[in-house]
Amino acid sequence: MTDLTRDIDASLVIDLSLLAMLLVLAVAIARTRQLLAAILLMGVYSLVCAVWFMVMDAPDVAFTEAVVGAGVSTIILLGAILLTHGHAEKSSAIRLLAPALAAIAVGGMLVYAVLDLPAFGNPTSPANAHVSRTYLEVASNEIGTPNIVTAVLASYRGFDTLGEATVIFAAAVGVSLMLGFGDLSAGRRTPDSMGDHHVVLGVTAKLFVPVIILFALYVQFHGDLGPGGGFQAGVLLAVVVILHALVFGLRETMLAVRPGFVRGGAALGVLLYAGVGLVCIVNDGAFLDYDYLFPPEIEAQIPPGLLGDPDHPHHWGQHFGIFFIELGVLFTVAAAMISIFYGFAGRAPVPPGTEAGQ
Amino acid sequence: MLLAAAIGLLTAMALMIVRAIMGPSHYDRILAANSFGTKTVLLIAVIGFVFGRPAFLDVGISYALINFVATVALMKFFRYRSLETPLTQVGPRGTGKAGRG
Amino acid sequence: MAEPLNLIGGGLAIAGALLSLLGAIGVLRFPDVYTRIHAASITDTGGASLMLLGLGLISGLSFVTLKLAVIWAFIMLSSPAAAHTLANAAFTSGHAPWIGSFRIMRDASAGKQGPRRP
Amino acid sequence: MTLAVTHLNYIVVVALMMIGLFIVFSSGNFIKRMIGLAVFQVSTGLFYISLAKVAGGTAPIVVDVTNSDGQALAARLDPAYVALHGVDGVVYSNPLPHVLILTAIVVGVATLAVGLSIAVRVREAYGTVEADEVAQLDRSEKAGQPA
Repeated sequence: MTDLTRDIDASLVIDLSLLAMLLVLAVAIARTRQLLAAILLMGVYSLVCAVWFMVMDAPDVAFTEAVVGAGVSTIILLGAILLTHGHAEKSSAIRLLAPALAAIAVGGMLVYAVLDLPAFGNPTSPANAHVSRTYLEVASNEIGTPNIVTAVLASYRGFDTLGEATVIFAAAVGVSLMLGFGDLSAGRRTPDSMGDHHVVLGVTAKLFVPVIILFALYVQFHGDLGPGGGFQAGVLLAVVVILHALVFGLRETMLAVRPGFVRGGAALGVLLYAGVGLVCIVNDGAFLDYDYLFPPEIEAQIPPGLLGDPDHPHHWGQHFGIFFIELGVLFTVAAAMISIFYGFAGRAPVPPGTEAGQ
Repeated sequence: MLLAAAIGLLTAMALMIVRAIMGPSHYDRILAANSFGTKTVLLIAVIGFVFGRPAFLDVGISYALINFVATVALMKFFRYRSLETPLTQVGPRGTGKAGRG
Repeated sequence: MAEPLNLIGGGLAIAGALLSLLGAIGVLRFPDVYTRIHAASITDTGGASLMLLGLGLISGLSFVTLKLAVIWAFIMLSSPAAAHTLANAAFTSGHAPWIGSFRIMRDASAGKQGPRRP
Repeated sequence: MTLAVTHLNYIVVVALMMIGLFIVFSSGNFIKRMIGLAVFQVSTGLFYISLAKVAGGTAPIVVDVTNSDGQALAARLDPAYVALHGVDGVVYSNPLPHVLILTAIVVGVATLAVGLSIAVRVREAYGTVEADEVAQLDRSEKAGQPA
């Protein structure tokens, strides 16, 4: 055991203290009945998770968790609370006892099962041995991107990712159908800002909006080389729109980024992704097999020294395939998140006692 | 040395969690969450150096941006009970661009 | 990468962590929202500056230094703005500051001046 | 004792999952249930990533092993392994669970939004988001009484 954990000693301290924080936070979320506090603690929870992902050598996942968990999901939950009620009723004793027993029983069985797993960090465990080992061996030769997570996400498992993008698109459509697209009509009463005028916030937000867009583009196009990619950049772009709406009012934002434009963007992203696959089929390859993205006569015309080292073999099909499908993911994710935000923020709250069914 | 700095930051984060759970007012909680976020950015930077991969600072940059947005959203929620209220006018007062639509 | 530069950088990082720790103790111990905001925002920016400077010394001049500078700029912009907004929102929503044993604000609020107590 | 140390990560993650499950079952409030579901989901992600960690490895982004900085990052591959597979380099953590969880997080927030919008519509129709009160309203409607 000692020689196995020797190498993770430095991170073990950080690992364990983060896990302790997570336990405390989870118990606090379970105990509080104020939903606002629960949402806030949930944001902190996913933040701690993000740091923990960093410690576990997963910077891409940490990136996603930091932008999604702490940013978008907090804001969507706040929007839901606005449209409902901020306080949970006290559960009866039987409602607390039965789930507690069930959770302890399931947890006991899971712990019993987990103890049979290979030790933490074991390089020869089945999860780390077969196909993952192969990806690590062949990815830099076959795909040519240093970030193996991007290579697996976009190329080896491109079909899987197409499914994920479609699910996100479908979820955005569902939210829009249930909550509407946000109301732009002129006669709409906007809530009172109580005469407050936050100059400092306005100036800071004005500085932040272009910088976040620039950073999102960096994350998008640097995703081959470092942590990042379409998912993270898409969420960052959505966060820009959300920041603009928060500070300058939803109406201004919806005039700048129109809901119809957003809906079109979401559909365009999925179409772009699937279209890349279809082009590969047309050029005698399999669906999403980027090696067939360009016919050989076009690939021969690309100068060999275009991307640095002329001796190193470049996989132009793979490069451009990953580029385009990441672009599709960017469009879909950004537009879906913006659409969801418009749905929640633009719906007028129903005052208590005037519900439709009563 | 960097490990010692990381442990110091972790202790500070633990204290912030105590404040975020205790409250008492919602403003205390937002404050604790915001300050926790700043410390997390620093911790991510330090971890990058401890593990020898400082190129992963991108995560810290993105979190420094997100933290601000989340704090504004929470503050706006507690203060105005609305996500769509403008906090500041875009144009000069009274002659804003609101009539454009 | 010179050895003394690493030592100075590590020392600065530890100093920044200590400052953050002090701020956290302040947030935990101070009596009301405004004093806590004061403790948190000053130590956040100060601790971040020290720590990022220390990391910059360790990394030497490279692309990483630029990223550290960007993080520093964002924290220096966003942390004071967030603290200001928070204090503003707390004050306008009626949190009276804690003034020790003088009770000036409470007397004033009896005369319909200043914010009402929550 | 040894088992407790090498499997501590897994055990804590299971505990976190069960807390999420407990929130989902014990609370009658739909929004609180969605928060519990989010806790459960993130904890599942923790479990996957925990499985993907390889002792002595580094993040699966290729490092340059031709210079000393790159070599110091992580353990080198076993010479026997290198001879067998013809690849050289350092040990990386497993990238496959990273891919799965990365997409799962974004899909998770999208489905969270769908669940929350259902809760919003329930509130608009029934005036409450408590499961007990909704069930009671349904029963009284079926019995023909005004709610």
